[in-house]
Amino acid sequence: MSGLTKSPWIIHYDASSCNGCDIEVLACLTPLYDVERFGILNTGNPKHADIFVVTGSVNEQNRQVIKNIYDQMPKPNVVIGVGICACSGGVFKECYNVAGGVGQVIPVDVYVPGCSVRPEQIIDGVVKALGILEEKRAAFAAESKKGTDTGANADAKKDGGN
Amino acid sequence: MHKEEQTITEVGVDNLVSEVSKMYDEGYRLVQIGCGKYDDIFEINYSFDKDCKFVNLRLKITEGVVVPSITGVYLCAFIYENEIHDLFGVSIKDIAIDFKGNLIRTSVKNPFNTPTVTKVKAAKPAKSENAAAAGAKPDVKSDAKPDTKPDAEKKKEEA
Amino acid sequence: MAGRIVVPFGPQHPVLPEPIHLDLVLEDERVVEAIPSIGYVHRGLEKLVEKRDFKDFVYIAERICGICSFTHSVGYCKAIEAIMDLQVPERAQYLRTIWSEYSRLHSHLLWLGLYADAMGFENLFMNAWRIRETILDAMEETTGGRVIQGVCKVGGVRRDISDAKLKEMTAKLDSIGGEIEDLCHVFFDDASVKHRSVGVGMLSKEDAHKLGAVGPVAKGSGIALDLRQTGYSAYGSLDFKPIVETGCDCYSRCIVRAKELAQSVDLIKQAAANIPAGDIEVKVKGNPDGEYFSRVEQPRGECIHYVKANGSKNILRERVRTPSSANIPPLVKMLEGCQMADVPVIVLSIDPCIGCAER
Amino acid sequence: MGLFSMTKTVLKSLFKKPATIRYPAEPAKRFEGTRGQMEIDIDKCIFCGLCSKHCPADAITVNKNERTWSINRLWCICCNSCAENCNKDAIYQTNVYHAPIVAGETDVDVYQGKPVEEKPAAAEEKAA
Repeated sequence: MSGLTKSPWIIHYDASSCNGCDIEVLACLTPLYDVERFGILNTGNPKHADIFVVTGSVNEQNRQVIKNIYDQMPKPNVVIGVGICACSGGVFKECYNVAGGVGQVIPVDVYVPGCSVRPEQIIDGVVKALGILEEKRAAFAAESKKGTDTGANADAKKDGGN
Repeated sequence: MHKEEQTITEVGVDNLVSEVSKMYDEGYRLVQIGCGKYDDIFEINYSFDKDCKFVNLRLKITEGVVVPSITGVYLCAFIYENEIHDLFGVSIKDIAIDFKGNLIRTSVKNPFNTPTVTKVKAAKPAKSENAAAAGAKPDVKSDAKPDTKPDAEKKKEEA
Repeated sequence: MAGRIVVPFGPQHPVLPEPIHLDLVLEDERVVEAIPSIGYVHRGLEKLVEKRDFKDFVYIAERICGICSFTHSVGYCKAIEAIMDLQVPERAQYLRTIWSEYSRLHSHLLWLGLYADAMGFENLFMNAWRIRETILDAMEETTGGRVIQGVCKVGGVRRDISDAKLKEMTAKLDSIGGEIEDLCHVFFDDASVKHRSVGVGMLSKEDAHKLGAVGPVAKGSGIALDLRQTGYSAYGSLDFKPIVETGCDCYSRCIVRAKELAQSVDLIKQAAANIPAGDIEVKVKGNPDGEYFSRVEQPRGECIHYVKANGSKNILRERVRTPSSANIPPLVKMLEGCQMADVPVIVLSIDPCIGCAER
Repeated sequence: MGLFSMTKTVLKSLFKKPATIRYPAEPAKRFEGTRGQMEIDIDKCIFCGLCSKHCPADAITVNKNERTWSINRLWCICCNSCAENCNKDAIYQTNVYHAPIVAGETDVDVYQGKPVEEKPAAAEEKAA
């Protein structure tokens, strides 16, 4: 965590989880684990967030919601699938209404396995995600420096428009 | 072993509402309405409770029979009736708050009315959508089933 | 003025830990009508009974909800045991009671925290969740899981708690009893809590009865509905009285839950003192054949597990009616006529567990 | 709140240990009975497939011919069902959790059993 210069904010969405992983995500914010020590804040607004934490599997109705939230986030961002359901659908993957893991809708960077996950695992996952975020940021910065009319700018405009 | 006494009385479509009104007048509380499909018969259980005494009315219908709504007696029945309509495809008329099949939107229509819903694991519909974007996505990897296509994916990874 | 507008609320909303969508019809700042739409969490797990045999379904039953997971597994196992006429050993019944009460403690503390958070009382939220961690530690130490325990099985329980450990647990409860009292004291007496919740989200006794409210929502409206009185598990031999408040508002529901904390601590102590020695499980032979409505009192209220089986290893139909789905009609009623700013508090006052409600 | 009780709370908070575990600088809390990831003693395994049959998440694949036992870490729910159903006590549960998996990393752990030794042994017996 020492190399961390920025405070990443996370947004959490419960796709169709059983609440087990949700409350563990919340438990990370509370005194015992307190991720605010790292400057990590749970925000309700996708436009402020760097890390998208998804719990639960994808179904027909929330597919669009997840996509919407993801599209609204500013672009160098990372997605963490927390819990077995977000990774693969878990015990429910054979249910008629479950399409599978979050990877079905948006690209996921880090998978945190566990049913339900422990707060420590979530912290580990976030730490891993931060590394990826830094890489992505560096790549993004390099790209916007060299390109005049690159896709990155267009992307940024699109995000603002949302 | 604690086992509650649970009575089940059969009712017909015609006297359902009147029987339910009788329960209401006696001061019973509607606990739940649950449906099940066994062969071709839909079995709808109306459960009531009063001071921990548990009583059921059971309605047996076949496909296509229209069931009268009991939301006129117990308003809270709307949530169960909409659910039964969505999941089983039983038509229920005159629901006070009718979602018209939009309470629970499922990917399969009336999932409980079809014989065993087999979701084919190997062919998830949205898989190809952004497979390129996510690269090798662990949840899609079918390594657990060695006969499907891990070879192709491994080759992709190597390349 | 008085033009009507419709404000969509949810599914992703800062105060909502779970997705529920409400269309709020507003007249100025007043809610005229609220139309819930659910289905964001629907998985259709009841259908899985066709794939899993009846013993393995316990794992799925307890994943209906991560908060009431233990009570869900008790409800399911109780249904199978009633159908098969299994004599579950007394010790297992007591252990189930102890863990059920622990999960009630954990759930109520979680809720009190979230409720405080919805009111903007961040400090109280943190305090409630700090105490909750000690409950979760006891859970994890004895069952192996923090929120999903996986100890209940058809015919008994998987793990035993040694007598020494039980003593230790009771001692621990004594020490956090004071902290719980301090916490409840804030909910009982604090002016800002009262200001946000007294007289908000009214649900009269008649409405609660008519709309089928269960759990703390019913208890907060003066209905003494507590299924633990039917005496399942070991509740028949423990001494307790359902807690009833007559305020009919969010404050009463809050008080009911706060008082149930003390009650749960007391029940755990009673159970730990009276627990008999013996086996913790019976062998399960054959397959279930029959039907049964199993009713258990969850932290959120009455939960029904209806199981119908025909003697094969896969049961025919499992239907779960969870307390949260029963509490949605009362919620719609409560929201009528409230202020827009009170909506989060009222929605939280039924302790919505959408994962449960939609399965 | 009266001044006295407030002072009491302040003093208590001053001298109390902080509630926070400084994870990851400090090791995580672990209990002996915690349900962590599943491990297998592959030498004990007879590849009967009972574990995979009873797995609620279908995470386990047993291949009798190739003598492999593989578990998908992104599917496993750590429920201990496989260990309970194992007649040879080959599978056991640890209290350590699996680390997060970065997309693209392998998520399936394959355990290769020793090749069958019974046949040569039987042949020797016959020869003797």
